[in-house]
Amino acid sequence: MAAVDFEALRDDFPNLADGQPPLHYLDSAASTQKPACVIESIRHCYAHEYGPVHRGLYPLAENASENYEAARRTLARFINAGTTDQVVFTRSATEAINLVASGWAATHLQSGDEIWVSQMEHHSNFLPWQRVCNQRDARLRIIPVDDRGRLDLENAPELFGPRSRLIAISQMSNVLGTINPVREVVEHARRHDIPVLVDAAQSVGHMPVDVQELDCDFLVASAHKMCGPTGIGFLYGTSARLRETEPLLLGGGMVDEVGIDHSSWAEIPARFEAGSPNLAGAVGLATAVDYLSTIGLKAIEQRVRDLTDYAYQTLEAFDEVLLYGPETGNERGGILSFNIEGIHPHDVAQVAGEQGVAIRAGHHCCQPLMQRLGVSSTARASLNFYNNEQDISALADVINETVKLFGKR
Amino acid sequence: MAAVDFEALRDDFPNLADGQPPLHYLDSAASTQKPACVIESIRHCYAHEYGPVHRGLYPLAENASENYEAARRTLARFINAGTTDQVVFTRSATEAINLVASGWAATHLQSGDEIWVSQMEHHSNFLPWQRVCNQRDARLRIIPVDDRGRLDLENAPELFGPRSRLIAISQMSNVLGTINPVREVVEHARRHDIPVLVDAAQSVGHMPVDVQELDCDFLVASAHKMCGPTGIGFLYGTSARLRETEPLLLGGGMVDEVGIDHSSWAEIPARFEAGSPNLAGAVGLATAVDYLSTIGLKAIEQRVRDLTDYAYQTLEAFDEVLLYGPETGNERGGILSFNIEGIHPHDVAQVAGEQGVAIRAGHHCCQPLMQRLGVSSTARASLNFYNNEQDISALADVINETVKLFGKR
Amino acid sequence: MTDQSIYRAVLLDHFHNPRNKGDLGDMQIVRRGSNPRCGDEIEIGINCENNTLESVRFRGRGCSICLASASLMTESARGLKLTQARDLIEKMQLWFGDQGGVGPPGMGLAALGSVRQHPARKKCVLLAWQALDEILDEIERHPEIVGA
Amino acid sequence: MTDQSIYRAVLLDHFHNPRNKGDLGDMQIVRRGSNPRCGDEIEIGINCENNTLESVRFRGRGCSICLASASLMTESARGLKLTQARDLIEKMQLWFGDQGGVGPPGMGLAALGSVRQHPARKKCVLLAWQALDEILDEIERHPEIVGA
Ligand SMILES: Cc1ncc(COP(=O)(O)O)c(C=O)c1O
Ligand SMILES: Cc1ncc(COP(=O)(O)O)c(C=O)c1O
Repeated sequence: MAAVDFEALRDDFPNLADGQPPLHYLDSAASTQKPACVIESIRHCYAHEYGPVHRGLYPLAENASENYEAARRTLARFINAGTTDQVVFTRSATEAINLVASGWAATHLQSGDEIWVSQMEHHSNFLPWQRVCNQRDARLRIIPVDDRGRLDLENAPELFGPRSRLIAISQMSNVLGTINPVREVVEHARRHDIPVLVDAAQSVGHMPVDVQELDCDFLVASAHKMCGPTGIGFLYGTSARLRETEPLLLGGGMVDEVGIDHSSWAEIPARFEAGSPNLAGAVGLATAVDYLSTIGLKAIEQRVRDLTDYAYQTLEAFDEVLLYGPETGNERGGILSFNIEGIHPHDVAQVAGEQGVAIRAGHHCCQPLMQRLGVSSTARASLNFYNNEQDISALADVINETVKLFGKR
Repeated sequence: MAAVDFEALRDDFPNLADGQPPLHYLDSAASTQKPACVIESIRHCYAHEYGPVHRGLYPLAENASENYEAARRTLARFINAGTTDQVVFTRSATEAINLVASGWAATHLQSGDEIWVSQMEHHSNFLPWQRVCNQRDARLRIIPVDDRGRLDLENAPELFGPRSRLIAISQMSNVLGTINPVREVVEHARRHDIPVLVDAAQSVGHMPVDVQELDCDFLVASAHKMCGPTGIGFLYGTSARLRETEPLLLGGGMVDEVGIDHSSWAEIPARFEAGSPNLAGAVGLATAVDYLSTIGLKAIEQRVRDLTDYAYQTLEAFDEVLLYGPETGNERGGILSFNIEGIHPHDVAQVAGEQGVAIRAGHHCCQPLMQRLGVSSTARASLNFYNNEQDISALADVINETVKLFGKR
Repeated sequence: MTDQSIYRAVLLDHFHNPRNKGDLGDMQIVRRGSNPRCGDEIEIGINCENNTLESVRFRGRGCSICLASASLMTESARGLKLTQARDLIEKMQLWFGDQGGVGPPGMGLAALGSVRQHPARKKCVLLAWQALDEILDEIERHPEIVGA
Repeated sequence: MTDQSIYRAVLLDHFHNPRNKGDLGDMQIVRRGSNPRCGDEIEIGINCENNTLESVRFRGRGCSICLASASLMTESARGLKLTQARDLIEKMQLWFGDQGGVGPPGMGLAALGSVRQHPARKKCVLLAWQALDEILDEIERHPEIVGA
């Protein structure tokens, strides 16, 4: 693996290169910054190649359709989907999960069946299952989280039991940074014929993700968390599962024949993409994928791991700081949640903001996990390959200042 | 009203200014071209103001949230919503209709109730109602279309009857160009307390649209058809109706408190916007709205009407051409569907494409209307203010060439 | 009209002077192909003897590409052994598939190549071929229909 | 720490040395305000005599803004007539509302103004005030509770 000059890559990100004073952006788990190539591809799409996608017979429209479908191919290759039509463009990871909840689970759940999620799931991978369970008189079951912030599979003995109908877990926690043993869960689930949905919102674009290796049934992510544009995400599904799935949205582009009483759906994946496609979104996402692939996902993963180690040590050195989640190492991505004794995370984040350090404070859309941690919120610093050691030093300064301002005197 | 130099405005559209040979873009009903200011606002958002929307406590995030909410205010003013929170950002007009179908209709329909649409509706304003009617054992009723392509309200005597629970009609047909008497329908519906959803995908941005004047309950549109970006649209709803509506998507940002069994929704409109907001989409949409407002919606409407008259006359002059829809005048927007005797519309569109004229051929996502017209497809030319008379002359040349190539000899 | 144009002389000729078009009343097997998206509707009929397609005919309506392709199909399929016909259809589908690097399955069909750059119209081209494919399926299932 | 900074001396002082904080056991009416999004949880209690807020106290947990605002609220509300208290709350809400051009409803509260540029924290500021508002509602509905 050729060494990547990550420091130089910072210049690819205009919003990071901009800053005077410098911006220490430690909120990539909320949304990543965008490289110039992605921004340019969107601009170029609108300014010089813009036309409606699908079924136009003039060159501009044909080209737009081709660009849209080429983006799908790029994405399919990126996650190593078996075939291109296993990739459905959605509005977001959130929509993708809702699509599976209402399109697959709602039509496959019997009264008394169970859907399993974990205690560390994002609301987007929790609420849709809660609703469909309530609708179908099914049970939402929770895989507990152990004291080190890992899935406690030992204490979920019925996870692969006879009523388990679907397992939906994240590959990387957006609060704890935990990398979950998805491959292992799928392997067990396969034996009991239980489909697994992987919420890969935090992992795709941050580490190599291979859907065939994971062998999962569904996988979802959002472009904006992987250097791509806002307003687009995707659902991967095996062909068999997608065929079992009803569309969430009905409308233009997803039907074959429309009758007054009944209609027949178009082929997959068009069936799941009602409405005019998000051309610029798909193009921007594909450019992001190309950009990340050129750097190399392994290199990105290693870079973030190095930074995470450094950040973990830096934070650990503070007596007042309580860190959540696994220790550093293979089972942890670049997300660090912490609290400072006696100080509300809002105050930490506010001081940080004033010092040019962008961190997040709150429940991070993980209220069930907050309950498990026994807090109402945490401060969170999250890293991407474009961060550097100065960003982490700046975070240390913030903690010092916060303790000075708000600490018990 | 100061005269607008529409010819000069063409230069605002890089994709139109580009062309050598010139592009005669007559497919705006599918999607409009984008002015440079919209493209630039998206670029600027990503390059210099990008941060996650909502609940960040650092300046970049606060600014992003403010830009997102400012876009909502801009849009609310544009359609004259009573309050800003009556505007919900969606992925598209299609998603907005699905949201009302599954979030309002599904929870308000009783067995035997009726939802009324018209025979000219786009699949996006047809299929969601068909599904919810099938689910709820309700009836989908159709307002017929008369021979001149107008709503035949006389022949829908039960439209305001006791079982009528919702009326969903387009303000402008995307095939016929018909402008429907929405105001009149709402007035009647009000007296019987029947909510009305207006599909304004073709009208917003093309003529003045005032939701308070229309007095409708819901109204939907897509940004990409009004000079804005792809992947974003909106739902307007009265506060009372939105309060009665369940969210379509569940996930991050739309909940207040998440419990293991039940959760409570956030306030309106956040409740309907699960997932990370489409910041660049909202910003681009707001810029498009500002751009259109500066030109003036009345001026735009008049410009398109003039061009439509000219196009109508031009097409009418061909013996072989059969035009659908109302004659020119107030009740028609800039959309002209036609067929050439004995020639398949695909062939018309293909010849057009080769001659640099972008028109559409197909069923235009209006199969029920095609059945009414007794055809399987039409050719369609659709106009926007950036078109000119040369575009229409080019279309005339296409028709001559098509007849020469494919006409009966 | 350039050489690139899909309205190559050959296609126009087949559109204006379709071969093997008309009544299918005395055909052994008839299959319909339709594309509701654009209203193309084609019926293909065959007579078969000794595993050979003795006659292949079509009727229907559609765009020029669809009709020309049907006409061309009947010409190239007539006289083929069933296995050869299957092979031809497969090659057509490959030629029009996503993969590049495959040539036309026969000189007479080269004119259709100009349509390959217009993905939206691939369906128009393949409609008649798919109908023939279904006919071959039917023969496999019920060889007795063609007296075998 | 600049003048613009929201951690103005006043707020920090109220955070570190909260006024009127502690046990609410002997209060006539107590109301809770909570913001599940960030875990702020405040209880406000009052004693009222002759339509005047004789004492206003709070307890709870939250960020510095939330606690400082509660402390400031108790200081400015104490001694007010009920109608005056209502008026004050209204002015606070107006000041923190979307509209511009409105000043702080009292000199003592000016320090909170620095929070107005941080929309995400408006809720933190207003939590205590909303709880007081609910207390006033309760008094209107049941004046007997405060012996009126
Ligand atoms: C009348 C009408 N309604 C709804 C739609 C759906 O819009 P979108 O595809 O942007 O969701 C369209 C356009 O496709 C339309 O023309
Ligand atoms: C683990 C996880 N899942 C799902 C989501 C939802 O993604 P989005 O908001 O882009 O739909 C997020 C981020 O918000 C996340 O971190």
